[in-house]
Amino acid sequence: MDFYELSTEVIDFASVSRRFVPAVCGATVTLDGYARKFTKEKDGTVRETEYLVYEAYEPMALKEMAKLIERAKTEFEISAVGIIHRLGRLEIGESSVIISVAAPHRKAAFAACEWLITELKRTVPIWKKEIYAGGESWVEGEAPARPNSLPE
Amino acid sequence: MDFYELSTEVIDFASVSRRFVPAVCGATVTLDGYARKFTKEKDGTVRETEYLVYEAYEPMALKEMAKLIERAKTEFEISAVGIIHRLGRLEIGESSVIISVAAPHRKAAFAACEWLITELKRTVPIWKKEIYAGGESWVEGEAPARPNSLPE
Amino acid sequence: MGCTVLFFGATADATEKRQIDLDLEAGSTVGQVLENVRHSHSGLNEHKLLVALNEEYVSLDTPVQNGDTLAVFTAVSGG
Amino acid sequence: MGCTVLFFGATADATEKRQIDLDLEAGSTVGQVLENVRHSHSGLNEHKLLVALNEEYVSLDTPVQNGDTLAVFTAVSGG
Repeated sequence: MDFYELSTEVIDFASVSRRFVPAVCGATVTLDGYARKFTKEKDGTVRETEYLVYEAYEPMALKEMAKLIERAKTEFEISAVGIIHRLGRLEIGESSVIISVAAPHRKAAFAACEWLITELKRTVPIWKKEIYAGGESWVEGEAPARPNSLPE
Repeated sequence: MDFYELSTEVIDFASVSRRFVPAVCGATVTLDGYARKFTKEKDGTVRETEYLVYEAYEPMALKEMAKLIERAKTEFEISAVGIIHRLGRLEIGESSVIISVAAPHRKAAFAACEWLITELKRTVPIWKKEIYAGGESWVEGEAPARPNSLPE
Repeated sequence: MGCTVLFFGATADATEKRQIDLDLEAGSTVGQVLENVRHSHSGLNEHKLLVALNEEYVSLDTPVQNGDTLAVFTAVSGG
Repeated sequence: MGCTVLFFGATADATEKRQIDLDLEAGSTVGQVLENVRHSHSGLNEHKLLVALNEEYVSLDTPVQNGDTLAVFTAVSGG
């Protein structure tokens, strides 16, 4: 009942979180990540984003999403995972990623959902370009994707 | 932008989690709790639920939900909370409670959402009756609602 | 003076009532009203009970005023 | 022998290419191909780079086979 998809269309939230409601489950935890308009910088100033563009290495991104789901299902007592990541241009407020985890009990669903988004941001080859007043830039993640992958 | 409601109608999932998408936020975490058909008991047997009935002390439940939201907004860096709890008869798979927390960053949203459901189950005066093959029973919570409230 | 006592879920089933009205001595506490209700409704004795006064959790030694509403219920199980 | 190198996001902007085809000496490693690409595209030098071989993260000493696809990109920023 797992699924993982890349989409250039606006994501229908409920179609992710309510696509599967397994009979052994009592809780689904969903992370909805979306384009934030105002971001507070560490120096207290506020950056205003106009829109975002996401690009993926699509076949590898799908493989990495599949691996994450497989690992999550080994490490947590969960029954089903759904992940959809948006690509292309996103207006403010539109979802960039939705991750839903259904589990018999809520604790495992919370833990697995938080683990999945953290790992997705570390390993799945997708890049975000932020377009703000007066400029644009590709955001570079902080960590190498894997200990044995290739920071220069 | 907070809201808290009791409803005897099937809850529209997206109407909770996407009701507010604040411009300073980038993540909403939603817990969807629903009626589980099969529950594994500690002895390994499986209990089959036919349906659930929820009853509330409605005015007090609303007050307690408001207090939880107020406390969550003090303790976590979050922007908006929505809670809807279902009452009456629920078929298997129907949501009993949906809690959404929108925050600038996901970590606070996860923490606040998990805290809210844990506290709701401890303090908000709502009771669940489980109807299974051959019987029914009101579920009694495990903890007194408050240290200073009144376990006999 | 008097107060109203509400029951919900298991306590409504045990008492077969949703609500009763009680006459009280002046100065009665929440704990005394609870004992009073237990004596007149023995079905409650198999339950661990919580009490709210006017829709708030309170301690057992809180005094009850004329016209107050108490709610007597089991540990909550929503969510 | 030869391989294809793909660029995405910041590396596509820095090289002004989405894809190049390289001739390689037999026995070249992923690390050697990366150095090769850096030399011919100096815009990459301001970035910390990751490499995937045939859609998998691999170590720099992995040998490249004829017809392989490498992807050169910056630390991912999805989510």
